[in-house]
Amino acid sequence: MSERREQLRLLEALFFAAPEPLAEDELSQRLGDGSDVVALVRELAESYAERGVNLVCLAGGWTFRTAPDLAPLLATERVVARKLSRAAVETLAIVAYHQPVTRAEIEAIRGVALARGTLDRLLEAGWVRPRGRREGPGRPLNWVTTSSFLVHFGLDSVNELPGLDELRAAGLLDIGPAALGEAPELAADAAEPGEFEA
Amino acid sequence: MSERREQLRLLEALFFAAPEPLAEDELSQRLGDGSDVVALVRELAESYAERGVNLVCLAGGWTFRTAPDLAPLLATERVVARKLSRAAVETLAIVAYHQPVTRAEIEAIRGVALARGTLDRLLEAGWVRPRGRREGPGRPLNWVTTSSFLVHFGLDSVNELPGLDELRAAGLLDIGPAALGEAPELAADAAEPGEFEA
Amino acid sequence: MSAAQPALVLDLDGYEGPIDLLLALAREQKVDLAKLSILALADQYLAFIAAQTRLCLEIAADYLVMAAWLAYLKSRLLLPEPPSDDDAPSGEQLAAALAHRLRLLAAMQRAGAALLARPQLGREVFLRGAPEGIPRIDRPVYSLSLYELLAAYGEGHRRVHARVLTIEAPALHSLDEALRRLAEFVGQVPEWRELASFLPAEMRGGVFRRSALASTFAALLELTRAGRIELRQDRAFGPIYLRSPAARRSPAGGAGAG
Repeated sequence: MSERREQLRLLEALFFAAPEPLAEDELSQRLGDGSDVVALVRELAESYAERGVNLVCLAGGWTFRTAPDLAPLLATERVVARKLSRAAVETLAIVAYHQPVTRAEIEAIRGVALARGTLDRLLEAGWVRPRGRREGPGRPLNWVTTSSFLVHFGLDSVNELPGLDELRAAGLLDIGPAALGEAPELAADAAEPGEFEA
Repeated sequence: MSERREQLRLLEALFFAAPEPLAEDELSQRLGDGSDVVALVRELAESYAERGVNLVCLAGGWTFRTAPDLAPLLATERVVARKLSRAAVETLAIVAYHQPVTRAEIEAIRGVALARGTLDRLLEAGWVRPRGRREGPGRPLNWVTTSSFLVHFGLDSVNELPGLDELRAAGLLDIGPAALGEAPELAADAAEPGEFEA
Repeated sequence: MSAAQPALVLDLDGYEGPIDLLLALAREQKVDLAKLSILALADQYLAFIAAQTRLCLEIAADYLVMAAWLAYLKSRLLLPEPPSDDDAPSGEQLAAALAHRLRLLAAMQRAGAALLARPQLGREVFLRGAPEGIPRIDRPVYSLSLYELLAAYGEGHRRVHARVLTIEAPALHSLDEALRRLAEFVGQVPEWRELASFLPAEMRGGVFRRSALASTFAALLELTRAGRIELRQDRAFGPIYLRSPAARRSPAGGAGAG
């Protein structure tokens, strides 16, 4: 069946070169009257079924498409440097100091709701992860920092994070004039997540 | 050899999906270290050798292309290209075989000034481009062929230009003193494009 | 000869310059270009040019220059070499150079034809008509220093604390509140009554009580200034009394103020 083989070759080239899917009646015109287009297309589709490209029927016509299972391998990864938002950095700090901590607790400590995606960003960066659930209503997820968090910040454990007194000594907890003299209460609050709430 | 089969499938999909030929080092990156890309590509090329599309090496990269013998059958797909003038064809050949070459050298070989638009057409087709300048009086632009020239004419590199070896053996890749020094009036003419233009 | 090539007479335009014309004439000699007789070719060219009765001089200028040069070459080839001028090329050298040029152009014309004879993209062969493209996935890498992390924590403390203060403020008895309260009593206090009896009933801690006293006192001053109430204090730090003005005590009656 050399003629059949030639027809399959032509079909193959047509599907490959066409900018859009080819309908069966178009194919009949190209192959000439009396060609069994349906059978030819089926044979070609079968011979490609296991390959890296498949012949598929799309929008009323046949076209080659890369095999769906290869999609993750086809994509090229590109490393992009991104900056975390202030909210994300603060959330990360709260998880670091107060872990295990629930989303509601983070929101209570920050005094504002967490925007959608803030925790996702940290999760994507590989710095936080959920670990277990809190007993209680709704059984919310507990969030903790990861070992790559420790690696990134050069810490052996979260216990190496400077304490509140040390932060204050370093000027990182300096409180503006509006706060008057109530700093000591804050220190106490910080030790117990949730008590920051207004 | 299921892994090998998966690598062949991935290669197949990559070649189908990529808008341009893929070089072997790109493929190595995609397949991971230690993959025998050369052998894999050769195997894939062989398995497609008899089919309606072939895997060929163009402009330093591998890509699928319809089989040349199907040209008459694919004819209605043809995008009718504007016919190149004789001057343009000759100029293209001179750039291809003598690159890098200056406008004055092209004119010396052809014995006539380049009409306005001849190089422009080739530039517009994306087949030639300027690359650097010749050291010397007037520092004229050097012209070379592009990778889309190679892709268009089905060449892997300029070393595959037809008849290159015979031309070299016959000394016809040298523009030679004749064009430059010993027929003074012609050389001088060639250096001043524009004077001849009809 | 001219009878054999009538087409050439009218058709200089068909040539891409003098070398191209020379090449065409050389091909008529039907010999290998390497064995070409430059002398014969020069004769042919000169005869061809001489036969052009309708030359457009502008187009033909470079053809005529070539004719002049070929006439010169011919004379160099036919006459003995002049003894002087050691550096000048001999007639043979000039002829060889011309032959090289002819072969070079001929080679380039062949090469051009060979290129165009190859299967061309979009004519004989086709690349993928609709390449899907290779998707790019961005893998983000975040950089953050320990300092930035700790500073953010401190910043959070600061902000949350400021929030506590703004929320506590409404727990005090505001001037607006005091004004609202007192406005209810205006016109209903015919006799002097002590200020303390107008303070909010639900007494809370010291700070609230002091703020209520202060705001109520400020509200009283405001209402007095507006003539809606009268104030009396018998001695420094003594109790403060208030009553409605006379006019308001008897809405139907005449004028009068305290």
